[in-house]
Amino acid sequence: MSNTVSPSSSFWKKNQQKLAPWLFLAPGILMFVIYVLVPIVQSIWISFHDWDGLGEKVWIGLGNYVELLDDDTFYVALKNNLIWLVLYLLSIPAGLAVALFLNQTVTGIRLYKSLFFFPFVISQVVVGLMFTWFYAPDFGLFSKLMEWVTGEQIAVLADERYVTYGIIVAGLWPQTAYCMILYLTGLNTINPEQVEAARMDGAKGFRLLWNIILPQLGPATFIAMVVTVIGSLRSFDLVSVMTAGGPYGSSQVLSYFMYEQALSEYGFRMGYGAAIAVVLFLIMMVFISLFIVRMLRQERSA
Amino acid sequence: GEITINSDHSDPVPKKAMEELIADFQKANPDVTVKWNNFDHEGYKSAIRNFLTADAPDVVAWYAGNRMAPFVKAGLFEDVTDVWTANGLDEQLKSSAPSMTIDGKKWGMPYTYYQWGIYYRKDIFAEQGITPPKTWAELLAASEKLKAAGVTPFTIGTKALWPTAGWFDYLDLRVNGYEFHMDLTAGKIPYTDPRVKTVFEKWGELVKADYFIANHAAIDWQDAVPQLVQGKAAMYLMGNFAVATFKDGGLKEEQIGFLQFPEITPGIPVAEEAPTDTFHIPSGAKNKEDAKKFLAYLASPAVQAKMNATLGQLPVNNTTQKPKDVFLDAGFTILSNAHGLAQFYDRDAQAEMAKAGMEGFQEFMVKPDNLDRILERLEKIRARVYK
Amino acid sequence: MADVRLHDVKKQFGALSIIKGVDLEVRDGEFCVFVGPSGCGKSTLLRMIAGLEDITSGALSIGGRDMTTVGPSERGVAMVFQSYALYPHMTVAENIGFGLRMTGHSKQTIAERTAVAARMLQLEPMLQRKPGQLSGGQRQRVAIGRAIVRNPDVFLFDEPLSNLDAALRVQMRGELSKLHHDLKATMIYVMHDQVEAMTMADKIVVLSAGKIEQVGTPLELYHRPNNLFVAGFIGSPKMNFLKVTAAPADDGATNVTLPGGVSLTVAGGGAAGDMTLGLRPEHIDATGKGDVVIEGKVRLAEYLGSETLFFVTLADGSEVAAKADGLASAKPGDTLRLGINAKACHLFNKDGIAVINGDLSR
Amino acid sequence: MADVRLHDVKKQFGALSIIKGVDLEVRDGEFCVFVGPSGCGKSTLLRMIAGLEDITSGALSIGGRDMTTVGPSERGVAMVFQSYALYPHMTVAENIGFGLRMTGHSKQTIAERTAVAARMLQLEPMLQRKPGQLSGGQRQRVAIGRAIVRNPDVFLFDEPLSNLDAALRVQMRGELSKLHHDLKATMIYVMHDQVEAMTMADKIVVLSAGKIEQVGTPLELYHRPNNLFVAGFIGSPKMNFLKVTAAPADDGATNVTLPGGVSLTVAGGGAAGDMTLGLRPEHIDATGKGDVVIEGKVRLAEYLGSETLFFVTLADGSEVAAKADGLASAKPGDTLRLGINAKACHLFNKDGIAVINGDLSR
Amino acid sequence: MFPTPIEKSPRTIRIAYKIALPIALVLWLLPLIGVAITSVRPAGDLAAGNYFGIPSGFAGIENYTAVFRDSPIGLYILNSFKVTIPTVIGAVALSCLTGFALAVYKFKGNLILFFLFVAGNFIPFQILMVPVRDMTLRAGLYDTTLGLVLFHVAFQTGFCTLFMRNFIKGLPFALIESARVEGVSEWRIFRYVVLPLMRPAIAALSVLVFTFVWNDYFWATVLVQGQHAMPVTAGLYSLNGQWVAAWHLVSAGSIVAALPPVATFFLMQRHFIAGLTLGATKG
Ligand SMILES: Nc1ncnc2c1ncn2[C@@H]1O[C@H](COP(=O)(O)OP(=O)(O)OP(=O)(O)O)[C@@H](O)[C@H]1O
Ligand SMILES: Nc1ncnc2c1ncn2[C@@H]1O[C@H](COP(=O)(O)OP(=O)(O)OP(=O)(O)O)[C@@H](O)[C@H]1O
Ligand SMILES: [Mg+2]
Ligand SMILES: [Mg+2]
Repeated sequence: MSNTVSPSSSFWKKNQQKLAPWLFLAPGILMFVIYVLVPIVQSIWISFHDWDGLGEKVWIGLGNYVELLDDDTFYVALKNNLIWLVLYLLSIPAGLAVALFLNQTVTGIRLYKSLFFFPFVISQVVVGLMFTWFYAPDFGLFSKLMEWVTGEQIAVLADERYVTYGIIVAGLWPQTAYCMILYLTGLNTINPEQVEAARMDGAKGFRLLWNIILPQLGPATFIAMVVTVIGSLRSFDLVSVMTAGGPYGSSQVLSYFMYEQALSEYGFRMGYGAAIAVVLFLIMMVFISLFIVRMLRQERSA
Repeated sequence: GEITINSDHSDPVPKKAMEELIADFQKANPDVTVKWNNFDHEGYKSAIRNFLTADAPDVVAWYAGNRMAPFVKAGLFEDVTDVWTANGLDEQLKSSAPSMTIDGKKWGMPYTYYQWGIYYRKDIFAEQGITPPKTWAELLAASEKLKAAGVTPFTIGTKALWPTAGWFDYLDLRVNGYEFHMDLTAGKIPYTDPRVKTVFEKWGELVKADYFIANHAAIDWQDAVPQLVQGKAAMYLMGNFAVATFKDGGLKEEQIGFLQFPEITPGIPVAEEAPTDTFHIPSGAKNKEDAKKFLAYLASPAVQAKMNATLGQLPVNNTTQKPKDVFLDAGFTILSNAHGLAQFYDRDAQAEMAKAGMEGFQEFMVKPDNLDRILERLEKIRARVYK
Repeated sequence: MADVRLHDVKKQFGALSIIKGVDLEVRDGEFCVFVGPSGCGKSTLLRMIAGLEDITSGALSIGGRDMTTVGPSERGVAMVFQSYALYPHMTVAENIGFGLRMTGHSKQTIAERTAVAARMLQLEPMLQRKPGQLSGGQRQRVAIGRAIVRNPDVFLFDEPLSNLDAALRVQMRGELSKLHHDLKATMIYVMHDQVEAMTMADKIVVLSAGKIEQVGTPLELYHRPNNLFVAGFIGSPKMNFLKVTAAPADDGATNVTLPGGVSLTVAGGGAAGDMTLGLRPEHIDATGKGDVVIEGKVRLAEYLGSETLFFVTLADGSEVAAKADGLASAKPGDTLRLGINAKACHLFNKDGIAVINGDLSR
Repeated sequence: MADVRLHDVKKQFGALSIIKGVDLEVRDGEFCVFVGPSGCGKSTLLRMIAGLEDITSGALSIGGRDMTTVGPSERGVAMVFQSYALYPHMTVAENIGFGLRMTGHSKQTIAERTAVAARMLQLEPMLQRKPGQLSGGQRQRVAIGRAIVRNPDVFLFDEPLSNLDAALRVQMRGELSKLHHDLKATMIYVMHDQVEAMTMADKIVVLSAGKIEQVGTPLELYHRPNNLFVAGFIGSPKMNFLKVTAAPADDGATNVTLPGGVSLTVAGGGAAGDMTLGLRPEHIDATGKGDVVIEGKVRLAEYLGSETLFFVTLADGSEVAAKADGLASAKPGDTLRLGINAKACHLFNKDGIAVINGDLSR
Repeated sequence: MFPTPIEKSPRTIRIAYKIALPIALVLWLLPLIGVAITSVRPAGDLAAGNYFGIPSGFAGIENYTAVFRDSPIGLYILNSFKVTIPTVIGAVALSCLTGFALAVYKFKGNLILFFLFVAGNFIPFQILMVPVRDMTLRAGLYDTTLGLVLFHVAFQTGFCTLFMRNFIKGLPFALIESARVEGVSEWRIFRYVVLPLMRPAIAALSVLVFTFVWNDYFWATVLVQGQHAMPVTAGLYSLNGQWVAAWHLVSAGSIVAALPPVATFFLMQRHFIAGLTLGATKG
């Protein structure tokens, strides 16, 4: 780094402050460019080709996109992604509820908080396996419960009506834990005097929550929103582990669809996969842009 | 020299067979050392694309039929016709020769296959007074009887999709015959063809009568076995490898029966499913000479006999001794008399089509009423894939 | 009538005793200030009056009604917090009206009372702004407005000026005094800074370590501190303390021997032996006029324009501060003759209790 | 020689002009204080001298050498930051020696110089502690020690006292003065609080909105402010300002008519028409002694013990503050006779420029 | 519930709360507890249909030894460590540098670069899949832990930079200026002033990246195929195929795979949560 440059070099001395940031940034930027920026561009490029990963790429322009628009699975995946997006947001109020429940000071509460946070630390593969077991017909805990309650079994993961919801519930589990932690720390930053002032003003219970606490959890809510939206669009692991998109493609989502088209046993349509990825990327860019705009505002005002 | 073999013999039994094979080969060829990379079964299917293009080993395991076509067409497999002719294999491996031939050349070496058919609970059949059905009508009658007795006729687990293809293949082979089936999987016949629809109508007779276990889409084929073991179901259309699992589950050999898939359209020559496993030499191999030695060794009757004894499958080499196992013996007979051998839907059809097709079969088994929509979708994909 | 009475009020946090028995009466309309060093329990005591902390033992009554266990919103008190605790997501008008809204007042009442408070506090132009867009002084006014609209009998303030800069503090001090004058409500105010307390209070309560040290008017505390703690705490620069020996003199007076041997007679008796003499800087005359004169060397002179502070080292090494007029011209190193006014001397015994309180105003 | 000269120094942040042309000379060994309201550019100017901000235009020389574009480490200046900027992970000794270590001094040199600085600042017992284990005052001493070891020609301080509590500030003020006396180095000090500035500075620079308003000794600024801004900024309580009319009188003196019609003769001429009369609170005698007497009603009295401040409303509604002795007994509502000393009056014209500076010390 | 501290509530509510806590916890962790119990069930229980009753015996030792003996899960775990630890070191090291540069220097494009890193962090990684896989193949790093490490380092650098930059921004800038006035070179300011102060951030970030990378499944499936480099998440899934119907083994395997991140979380809890909130809420 810069200490390899002789300290007596006066050029270095004069321009140290101007050059230093770039030297510090160089390795990071290099890696980032190689592994993130260039691949994004390449992906977009590949999406205009027909390519099986073995032979030559064949330029087909918007062919992949046109095909995508005519692909039923694409619409199923899109619809499921939408369901994911909407339902995944439930983890925000759920996380808030858990956080409010745990936001007390009794002995051992720290341990409780940690244990509640557990699902987030566990790999989604493990979560997926757990819930597969949970839902398994005949012997899964959930099936047994359902049988006990309704007298009828529901094979959640085999039923196109329920399968996506079943996976989402599995996803909500760790995500709720995540939102919970965000809210717990958000609650920590609330000025206790404000709560006291509200109590002196006669606000209690839900009205206190609604009028005073919630508005001040804005930043936590925003972050929870960002990570949840992004998490829902990335939903790959659970789908892959729990159903692989089945039954008959009814739990397909864009991220898995893309993987299946590009890399699975039955796929190797790299161009088509890339096109799906680009669509997913564009959807996500909407949210990323929102996030950045907000950050920009914060930076400006800081 | 040294040869590197990549294969997917990760399950315990195939792994053992492979280990024996390699040990024996090295004993027979002391000048050749073998380096073996064993891959996870599922991962191998995409891994092979990578190492074939990037860093090719000398021998790779793969499958016959359409499955090897993309690699052959991409020039990734070596022509091994010379090994065949030099060792007189055209005759000895006759039954598999067509599935190893593309453009008149041989591209690999088959070493094992196995039969498919309906395994059933002999004791339950006896209890209900059912004789093994020979025709579709008999099968329906037997099913009805079982159902009435509270036994689901067929068990199946379709989560991994491919078990559905067994049903489709057999129904199509029996309804429309081998040639039609091969044309269909080769993309020459539209899925909207009325003959295809007939196949599904037959299938529907079973599906709509609830002759398959419930929730099959949630389970793998192994998870479906307990139904048979526990006597909740009586029949299972499967490959011969399932017998080991039945026995593991607690069934005794005398409880298990095997029957050939019944006749549907009378007079159609009887063809069978017999997926063949193979070894190939990548065109990028470094030591092709010793690799060919390995293939030749693999083709010899004694080697195939020993290997298949371990695997519990059928040798391809027809000069090999008949196996002693009852089920293999039955399979040997069936396959020997078969009018033609299909490799299996997901090996005969192109990958993308296979995937879509099997999804369609699964959907049909859950929602038979969607048939028209399913077929239209498959046709759309066929039109695109085989353009 | 909204007097506040505390009877043997105690507070414990777990095993920790924070308020150790406080008896206090704040009369209706009085402006009472709690002062004391950091951590002495001022805020805790205030919060107990507000109802934000439970009272461990003892009794609290407001306006004659026992309030020991009544909830904070029902005590008829309003509190202005140190941080103002404005709701950042509400406009000024909403902030002010929030309490009324929560207690079910009609929209019209809220609007009317908000308007009145806003007029009184000159907040009218900024009713639609959010707290983030206000200056420190404006924020404080909003916090006060929030208290006013509830027509409380008692106002509680927890150091709401400590965040402001000096100029604004002076201004807000004035406004608060005026407000007190206008509303004639009882006000209890927690303060860190004793100078500020002197300027505002009718009554000052000096607390230390959870106990009341002295209660009185500002000038009472200034001129007649009960003990060393109060004497040292009130007044800036601090009262000078000198080690002296005392002996009874005629007429019930006391003879005091200063460091350096100079001796002085102070009115009042009861002092003998080693004592501490307390003398405020302004009662040491830098021009040498006084009942006795001691000499010392100027270590440091601070010329503040309006006045000059001399820090003078005496013969025995102890140091005293003397306040002189802004035109005094002595420089560090100069020898200064300091005149001591015997009438202004305080004498404290070994336990720090005032035995004699000299007082010029008597 | 380490004088600091600024010649027409300007600073722009983007389009924003923050320092609008400053000419200043700080002589070798001088203790110079920058004061001014918040945001006026004090810190920016100091940081430009340190080299932490580029100089947009103009020239800076230190000890006669042009330093306008030289890097911060080569200017021979040391800076003590408001937050002290101690490295929290290093011990006191390491903190002090860090700069030397990084610039390649031998271990021995570092140890020696650290020891000297530690002795000078009485930091020896705590050399092995981390900053987190030090009190505020000790931290400041470490920060100063870090500056001292580098033997700088110029010390720069950016409000290093503003974080301390009042008592500690008084103490640190003393220590800094002593340090200046011992080191005889040039020191430039940024301050918020003008009272503090008065106590420490050889020279005060009053800044406002990026411009110098006046440069002078503390008492010069106090007694002879150039303009209304300086007059109002220096001194606490603020100078009283009254609207008056002036007319030339005999002997080059000026006749001033106060609100209420009382008239006063002030030495010095050049004033006519509507003017502002400036009068410090301590120059208004609450006992009615003076060249002329005006009457007013006490609005507010602050009894501070050592002194009493009266805020008195005059007949025309304007208000003046008067400082009286701690024993003054007037109450709000009383009528007070205020004696005005003609010699202490300042007159400012319409542009706020001082035309006549009354000065008692003359 | 929140706004009223429980200590100030009536006794009954306090007691009810203390009872509700463990019940809620059990319900919340039901799938996990189920799996944990299953992992110590004798195989016979499953065959006998005793899936969620009291286990007929404790077979934890058999099951867990079976997992390690009959499957390469030990190797998988080793691989996971081989991927995770270098990634943590690499990503944290790189982001210390980038974070420092972005936090301390004012230069054209600073914010843009920063946002680029941030955006990179939120990108759907699917869009990187095909080219990255291709590139890794061509570089001969396919199917190696190094290939995974390099990618993870690059990808995590986005998030880590966001985190580090915000952390350094929170340090008093005067520390850096003070060092500059003292004549310390920029590198040494980083090395001797800033880096030692970043210890808490480094700890927090390490824990965070550790769990992220340990739990990664997608890239493990994309960049690794063979057993010799497969990390445990992907390995577990392929074992799932092998262990069909052997739920006691799947469960034991799941628990084994979940253990390292859980242990890390418990050991470094404070850092972890600090990390999450700093990384997230400051963003
Ligand atoms: N909830 C609590 N639990 C335990 N101790 C507490 C609690 N609240 C306050 N204390 C302790 O009680 C003592 C008095 O605190 P209090 O806030 O009343 O002091 P204060 O006089 O207001 O100080 P300051 O001038 O610094 O505001 C302190 O020592 C504080 O640490
Ligand atoms: N980097 C910057 N970019 C833009 N404006 C700045 C920058 N730094 C300071 N300013 C502006 O320059 C003006 C002077 O700032 P400076 O910090 O010098 O004030 P100050 O006199 O030290 O005030 P204070 O007493 O509050 O410390 C302020 O209005 C400030 O907002
Ligand atoms: Mg307090
Ligand atoms: Mg400043």
